[in-house]
Amino acid sequence: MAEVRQTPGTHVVPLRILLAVWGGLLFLTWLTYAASRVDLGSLNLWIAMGIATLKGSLVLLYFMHLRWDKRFYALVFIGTLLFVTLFVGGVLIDTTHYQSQMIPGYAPEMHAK
Amino acid sequence: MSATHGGAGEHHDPHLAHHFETGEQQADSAKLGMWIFLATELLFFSGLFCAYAAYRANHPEIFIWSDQFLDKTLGGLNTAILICSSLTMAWAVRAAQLGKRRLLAVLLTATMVFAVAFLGVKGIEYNTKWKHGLLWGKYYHPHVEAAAEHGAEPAPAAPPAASGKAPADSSEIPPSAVGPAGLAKHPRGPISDIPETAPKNVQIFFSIYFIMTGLHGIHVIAGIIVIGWLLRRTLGGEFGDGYATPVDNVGLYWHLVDIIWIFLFPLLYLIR
Amino acid sequence: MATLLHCALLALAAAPGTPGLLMPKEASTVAPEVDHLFYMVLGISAFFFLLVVGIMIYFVVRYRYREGVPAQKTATHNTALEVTWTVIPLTLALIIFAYGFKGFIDIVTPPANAYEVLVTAQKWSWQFTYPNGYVDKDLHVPVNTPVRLVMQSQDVIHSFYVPAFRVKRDVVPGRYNKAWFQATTPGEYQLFCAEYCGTGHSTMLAKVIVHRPGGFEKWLADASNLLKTMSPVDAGHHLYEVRGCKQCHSIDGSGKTGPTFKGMFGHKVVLSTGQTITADEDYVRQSILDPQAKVVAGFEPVMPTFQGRLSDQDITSIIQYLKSLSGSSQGGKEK
Amino acid sequence: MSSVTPPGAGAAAAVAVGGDSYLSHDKGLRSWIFTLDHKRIGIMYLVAILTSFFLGGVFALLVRTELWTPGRTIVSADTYNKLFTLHGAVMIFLVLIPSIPASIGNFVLPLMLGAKDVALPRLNLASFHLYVVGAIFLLAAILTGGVDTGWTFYTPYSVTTGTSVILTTLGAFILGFSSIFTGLNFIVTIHKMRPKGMTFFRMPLMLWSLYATAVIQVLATPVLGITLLLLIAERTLGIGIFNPALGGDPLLFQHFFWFYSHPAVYIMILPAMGIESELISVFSRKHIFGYKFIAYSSIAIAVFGFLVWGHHMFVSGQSGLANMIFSLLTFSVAIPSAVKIFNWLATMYKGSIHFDTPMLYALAFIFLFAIGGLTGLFLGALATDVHLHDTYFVVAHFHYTMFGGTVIAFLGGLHYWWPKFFGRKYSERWGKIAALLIFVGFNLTFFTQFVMGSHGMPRRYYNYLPQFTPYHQASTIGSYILALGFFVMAGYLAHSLVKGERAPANPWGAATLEWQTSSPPPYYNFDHEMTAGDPYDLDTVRFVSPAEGWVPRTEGATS
Repeated sequence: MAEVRQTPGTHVVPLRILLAVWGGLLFLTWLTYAASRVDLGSLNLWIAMGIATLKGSLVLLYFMHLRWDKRFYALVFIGTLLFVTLFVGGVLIDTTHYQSQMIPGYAPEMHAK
Repeated sequence: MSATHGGAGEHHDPHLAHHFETGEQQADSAKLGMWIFLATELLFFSGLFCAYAAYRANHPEIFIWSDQFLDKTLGGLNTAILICSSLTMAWAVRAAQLGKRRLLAVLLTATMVFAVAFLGVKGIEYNTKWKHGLLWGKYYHPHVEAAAEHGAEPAPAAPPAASGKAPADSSEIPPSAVGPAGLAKHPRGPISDIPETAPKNVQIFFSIYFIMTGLHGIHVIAGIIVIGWLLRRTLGGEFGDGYATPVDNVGLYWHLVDIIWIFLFPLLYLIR
Repeated sequence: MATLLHCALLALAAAPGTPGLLMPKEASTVAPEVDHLFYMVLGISAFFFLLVVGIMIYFVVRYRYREGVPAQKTATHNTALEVTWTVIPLTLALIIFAYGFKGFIDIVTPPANAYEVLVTAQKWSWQFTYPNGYVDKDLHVPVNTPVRLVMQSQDVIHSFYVPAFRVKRDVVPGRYNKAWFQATTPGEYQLFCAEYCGTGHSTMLAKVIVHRPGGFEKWLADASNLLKTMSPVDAGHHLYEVRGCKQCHSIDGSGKTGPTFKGMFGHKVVLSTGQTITADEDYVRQSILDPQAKVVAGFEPVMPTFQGRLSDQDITSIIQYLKSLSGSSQGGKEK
Repeated sequence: MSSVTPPGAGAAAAVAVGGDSYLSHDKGLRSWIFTLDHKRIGIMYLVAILTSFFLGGVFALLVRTELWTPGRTIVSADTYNKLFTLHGAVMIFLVLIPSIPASIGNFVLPLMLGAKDVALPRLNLASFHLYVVGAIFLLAAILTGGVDTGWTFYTPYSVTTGTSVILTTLGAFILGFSSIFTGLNFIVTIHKMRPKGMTFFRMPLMLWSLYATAVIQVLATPVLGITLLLLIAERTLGIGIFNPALGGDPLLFQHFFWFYSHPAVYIMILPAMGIESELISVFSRKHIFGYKFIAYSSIAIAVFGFLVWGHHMFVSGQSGLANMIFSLLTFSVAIPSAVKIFNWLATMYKGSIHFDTPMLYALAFIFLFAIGGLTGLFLGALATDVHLHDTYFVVAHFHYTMFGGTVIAFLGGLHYWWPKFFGRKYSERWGKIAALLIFVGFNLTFFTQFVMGSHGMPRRYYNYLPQFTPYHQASTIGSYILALGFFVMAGYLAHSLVKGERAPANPWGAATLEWQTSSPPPYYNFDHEMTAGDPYDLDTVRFVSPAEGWVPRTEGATS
């Protein structure tokens, strides 16, 4: 597994790019806030997640230099996300399928007081 | 490569540890280590996202109902604050790389100020929840009178409490948690399908809310501490001249803390 | 040593049905299927174990170090060989999976007409509630009849385990876990708690008694007859405790969801219709069987009917018990 | 491979007995506790792990003694419950997880790379310090009355019991970070510190398996961290996420727990397989067979290991769909292990097999791990698992893999690298006697448990049906024989430290780089830069004498 040897030393990100990303992030924050005020049913969740993913990617690519850095770091990050997906996905598959056996609202100690 | 091999003390670069051949090898090692550390952080938080997803998928009504008690304005403000801190942090890395120590010190200070502001806003939110008894798990005891002043705008008068008597309890199935009868829902916005009475087990939402934001808050505090440590080293004249690895790595950590919040904000505050 | 044991066990596998050296006696419909798979996997395992260890011992003896005999150069890799010893175990593994999955489906899928018993687990005892409301600490079942268990826990996780039936299922608080089996041989079998639950975990045992045809019904009728062992008043009190009356009706005069039983019998009560009647035997009997007919003023009509869940004899016992709470004479006439 | 330069030829032959070594480089307790030297940290880990192993072993012997008769033999039910919990917690968190990577791995990983240290020495030391802090927490839990949840901490039992759950979980939480730091360090070291000539596919297989282990440590352990943190919050704050009494879901806890704890068994077994690859090759005097397949199978095990956690929940109320998926995937993880075993056998083919103590452990490993692995088939198959779940069959199965696999390989590795660690030889004769005692004692202890388990003897039982008495007594006798084996070992190893013969640089004739420096190695490991060749080309060394060991062949040497 030979690593990709890129430019030695670290990449200095131009201030212009930093500021542009910052502006973009603030705009997207406003956008996701605004989108949440429009009732689109279950679509709201996916819009919010889509915007969050976009924002996260901007931070990763520019603030965290991933765009210019060794590709192995990106591999580490994406690989990790795959394992997170595996974990959350595996748990979701099971919990959604056994819900019918749960006693709805069971919580005997919550109303003991 | 082999020229510097064979013992400590031969290196001229004070930042180069004895077991590395070159500064680049050392910086790369540190950075790779940092990225792997970020991977562990992601998986650490993944447990909470997983708990969130499991309850959210199976009991959406809890989340939709509870959402009204979170202040979207304060949440949005905090998002903006963290984004600003990320900018100053990224800029700080640039300053360190370019050897501008004064600018670096200023930017690190700014990052810390933003971080403290974030915690301040968080504190205001926590305090409101505390006053209204909207706490986690077994401490979830919402007060009717407090609810009237909850939120950014005054809520309409609380509807009458649900029938005073506890429901019949003759079966083997224990009764559900009694919802916080009388809490007012947020009156704003076009979303109108929030039910009048609380669904069962709302306390789970607040458990998840507090544990997620709490753990994130602890990471912010840790961030303030390490940025403070960077600031001390900066004032001691340490960074620059091609040596910016610690600033770079702390920056990576700080941005990850930001990214986690970027996801927490819509998941907790903007859920629909 | 283990090799020899393996061989010995394989030989024993040939006689299923009787308690072997490895598996307990088969006493349910799924047991032979499970055991078949068990012995099949045992055979495959034994084969591979003997293969691996046999080759190892052969090499160790054949190629042991000898003065002046160096190791020979052989190929350092052989893709065909690698593929072979990847694909063959994989195929066998998939076959085992398929059998295991099929058997599992049978273990968890009860027939539609199964007899249902409610199982309650708590530290550290089992309770089995039969459809007529009778509760026992052991599980009695008819032979050759599918029995479905609806299980819940009062405290921590327990696990219902009957080795002879090859059935195991955790009993988890907050949910109804189900299990089923069909016993094939009358007799007495051991039931264990298999999920660690604290101090008394290893004593949280019970028996499963499989009755001969017709024997179960007789046992249940007998066991449910409280009057064999206690007076009608005591029987009534027992029913009050275990059949859920207690949840809504106090016996100390305090108000609950339903009216208190203290001093009720033989006295006037005002109904929600405004009518006033005397709480006599007929009124009590009717209120048990058709609770919504005459509801006492100030209470919601929420009581479920006990039609078919309490026998005539039970109701009479309860009436006797209510009488005792009102200080009425004990000599109430039996109907 | 063919006529590659014998790595580091020449210089290593000069064994500087009594010269500068990492053992004598600095003196005093502080020079150990705060050392950044990977070798000293490895040795400190070794001492700590062996101490913990002794502690866990005492708990095990007490458990086995209590089970001599049904009902009370020596202790009460509550004490028994604490004993098996502590045995499990100590053996897993303090012994098995760190065993090979943190002690042997720490010592040999940089040496195998021809490097001076791991990439992040301070983090390495922090890992050890965290280990000590975690161990202190576990000790505190023991001293404050122990803990009785079982090492699995299942909710809601762990939320309701009155024992020291918080101290134990905090200890395990801290030990988790210790493990993460080791793994992180190893990944970075392998990526950044490889010497000239060592591509990924020129690494000793030990490094491949340590790399695969490190990947699991880094990816799985954080989930344990958050799980234990939530459990602590459950007990202190009552958050209710895992507690049904507050509206939570106990199965969610099991998912969380096993998402770590199943991959964790591969943290334990993968390094053992790495040692196995080294031992089989060296003591058969053969190039390892199927290098790439063994290397890939390590990675496959690491990845598949994450896909099978649900097989611990087949009877818990997990949905049928999940049961099916997890059962299917469970069988996939059996294949890479089988591939490794076949490759080891093929390596021995036409070799010249030496029966030194490490090789005895290597052969015992194949025998025991084969049983451990094959009995996993019974548990992976759904229908048979329903019957065998939570019985002694499971107990026997995981002891065959964890003890018969990990501990046996750990002992093999310990004996193999012992001369490198301390520059001393131990008594071969006593070594073989101990190995035999351990092998016999182990099989007697645990094979009987397979029989009990398939008969339906549930695990974690203080009291048992009289019919199981003979099996339990045989098992207990076996455990005493096992203990005797360890006492013999402690004796001759202690003797070796004081009076052992001086060991040469390369006593076994291995070709990996750690044998090309003196035994014990100097503080900076190597006196010149190392170049790596084929780690399994055993023709690069030749035998001189028992005192001088093996030296590089000089013909054809170029550097």
